[in-house]
This record gives sequence, structure tokens and C-alpha cells, in this order.
Amino acid sequence: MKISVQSDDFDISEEIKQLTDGRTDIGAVASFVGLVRDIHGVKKINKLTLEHFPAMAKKELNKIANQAMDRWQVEDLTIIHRYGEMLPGDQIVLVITTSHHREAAFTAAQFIMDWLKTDAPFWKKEETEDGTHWVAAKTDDDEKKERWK
Amino acid sequence: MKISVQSDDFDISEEIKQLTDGRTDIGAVASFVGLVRDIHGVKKINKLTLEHFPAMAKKELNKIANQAMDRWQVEDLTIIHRYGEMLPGDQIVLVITTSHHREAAFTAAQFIMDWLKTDAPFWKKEETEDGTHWVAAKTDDDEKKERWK
Amino acid sequence: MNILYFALIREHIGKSSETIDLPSGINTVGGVIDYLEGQGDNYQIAFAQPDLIRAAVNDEYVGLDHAVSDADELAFFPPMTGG
Amino acid sequence: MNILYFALIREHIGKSSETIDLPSGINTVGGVIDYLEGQGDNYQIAFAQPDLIRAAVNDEYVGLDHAVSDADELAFFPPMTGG
Repeated sequence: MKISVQSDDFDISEEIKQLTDGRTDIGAVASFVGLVRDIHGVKKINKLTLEHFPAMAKKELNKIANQAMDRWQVEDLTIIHRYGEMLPGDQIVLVITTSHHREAAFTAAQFIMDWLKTDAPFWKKEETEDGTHWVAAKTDDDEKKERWK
Repeated sequence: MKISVQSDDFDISEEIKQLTDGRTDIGAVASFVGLVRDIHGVKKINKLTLEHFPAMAKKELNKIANQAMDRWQVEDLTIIHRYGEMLPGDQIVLVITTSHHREAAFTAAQFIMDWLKTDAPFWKKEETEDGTHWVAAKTDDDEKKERWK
Repeated sequence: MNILYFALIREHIGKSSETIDLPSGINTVGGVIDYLEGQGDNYQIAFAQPDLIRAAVNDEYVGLDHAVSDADELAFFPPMTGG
Repeated sequence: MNILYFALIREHIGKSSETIDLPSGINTVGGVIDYLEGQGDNYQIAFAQPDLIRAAVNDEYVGLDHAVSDADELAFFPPMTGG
């Protein structure tokens, strides 16, 4: 299990390799990459800044990861969440789950992403043509999280 | 949309880059890599050979891809399915879906994988310590496909 | 008509394709199977389990009652196990 | 007690952390908010919308009725928007 909160970018091939190298029992690798979008509603975004609560961020990511490992037959997983300044097109978050079977890998990755959105202590600030503002939490993210209960 | 039936291996970072380079409107990239497992039931697998029906394979993959694009808000996608001889740990199949939102990306990728399993004209032959045999289709793969109807 | 065989069916029959002249009166996929089963043990073994036979005509999946003519390309194969 | 502020709350209050001596009688997260709101407009603005306030004590999410003492580290922040 690899959990990393970092300002550096990541490479998905490299991360998958770290999970699968030397193993021949893994049939399924599901993954998700979240990218900075250039638009939010109608506003053009020039820059995104991710603030985070370091001590808690790593702890919460570990919790989410352990829950996923407990609930599904996941062999191993990686979560990388970046912080700092990013531009549209940049990578923000990476989740990789490995399993013997595709169903468990997909479901666990989706579960982790839904929980990250609501439970990981990160806050997005957007710089648009009209100035900067903090992104509001979405109620539909709360709903997505609820379905896992 | 990129659909490829090939004997060569692939690199997921490279393939994601091809889908996202120069675009800043994509927020979500879901992907799946299927790997050769070293065991099937109780038998140790030494080698896997994938036979395919070339004319139909590309056509069916295109159909599945177009269905996914029609049903979900997918911006673009890539499907690569390999054929030929592979060893445990080797990559067999890659699906990448890009979307503005994670839900559509995840769902479309899962849909494509479920359909590939039952509708793509590929056949797996395993070489085990007890000789070679063709892999039997799994009824639970049919069930997984059915849920999309 | 041109017939293609794949995977286990190809192995049982012992060839990956052949061209036959459709006997008169044979005009469905199922009819072709019945005809082929009369051509030797290898065909009988290949088509022994109907639920493990899939067919395509001109690269489209079809059922056993699908019409065929000499101009079609017919393919037989087991249930798919890709992905 | 040590208090941390993040994101919009940090900006409204104008600092990312501070250490206060808990006045006697204040022993819950909600009590601390009430106390801070008496310390200036910046705090009142920061805590104006209760449904947009989240709190953690010693790195664990808690509700407003959670007990706190001077030895705890308390953090305030808006709903999370990571991922």
C-alpha cells in the first residue's frame, strides 16, 4: 500500500509497475487520474491551488485505503494526492487498485475516489478571470459517498 | 477514439497522454489493465495464447466503444486488446475513458470491460503443467454483461 | 461459401478455413452445421455441444436460424473469452 | 490550546494557527467557536455559516459537541473539496 501526499507530479505507468512488478497473481488493475479542468460552471480557470492539512491528510488517506482493502478483495493499492499550485490539464490525484478480479478493482477505486472528495482534508482555490475563490463542496459528492454505507 | 488489436505491448502513460494532450477540459481519466494471471483454479499457468478473429475483433471493439460513447458523457476513449503468446504478468487489455466527471468515466470503462469479456472475438488458451486447454467462458461474465441492458 | 473456424472448433476440425458449395436446400447456419456433421467425425466432435457454438455471418453474430447463401462468409467459434 | 485554521476560514481569521488559553467553562468545540466569535469581526465572519464549518480534534473529525481541553489540538476548516 502506498499513500503519498506530495507536490510533485506522478507517472501512472511507474506507479502501476511498483504495484505489479514481480507479481504474477494480479489479473486486474483499475485506476483513476483526476485532472485540473479549465472551466468551472461558466468561468475559465487559470490556476488551481490545493491547500491541505498535512498531518490529517495522510491519516485520512490511510483510513480510506484500509477500508477499501477490508471491504473488497483488493491485493494492493496506491493513492497519490498532490497539493500546491496547478494548471489546467495537470494531474491532481491518482488511485490504483489491484485485484485478482476486475469487479473488486473497479469498485474499490470508485469507493476511494468518492471518499477522497468528501473526507480528505484538501481545499481547492480557483484563480479565474474574475479573481480567486474557494471551490464549494458539492452535495452530490456527499450523496455519492452515502451510497457506500 | 483509438481502437487497436495488436500483438505489441502498450504503455498506459503513453496512451493516456494521447487522449489528454492539448486538452484542458478533461477532469477524469478512468482506466483498466488486464494482466495474465499465473493461476487458474488450482492449475499453474506457464503461458497464455490469445487467438482472435481479426476482421470481427476490430469491428466489435468499435461497436462496444461507440455504445459507451453514446450512453455516457465520455469525451474520448482507448481500447487496446492484444493477441498472441503472453506470460503471467503480461498485459492483455487496456481500456481508458476520459470524461468531465469521474462517474461517467468509471461506468463506461466498466461497461466496456464487461462487454469485451463476452462479445470480443478472442479466445484464451492456457498452457499449464498438465498440458494446454482452452479457457471456458464464465457464466458470471454473461451476468455482468446483462446488467447493462 | 467460405467458412472460418476458430479456437477449439478450429482444432477439432483440423483447419482454420475451407470453401464449400452449399448443397441445395441448405440455407441457414444450423443447416450448414447439420451438413458439416455428415462430413466426418472431426466435424461431429467440433459441433457436439450446441451451447458452446457461436456463429457469425459476414462478421456479425447470428443465431442458428440465420439465412446464408454461397456469397456469405460464415464463421464458427466457441463462446468468447477475451478481455 | 493550539488551534489550526485552513482555507477560507484561515483567510477570514487572518492566520493559520494560534494558541489560546481555554477560558474556564469552555470545554467543547462549539464552546470554542462561541468564545472565538467574541474575539473580533474576523472570527465572526469566519464562523458565520455553521453548516460550512468542519472541525477536527487531534487529527480526527469531530462534531461541535466534542469535548476539548487545553492539551488538544483543534482544527477548523470548510467542507473538503479534494480528490
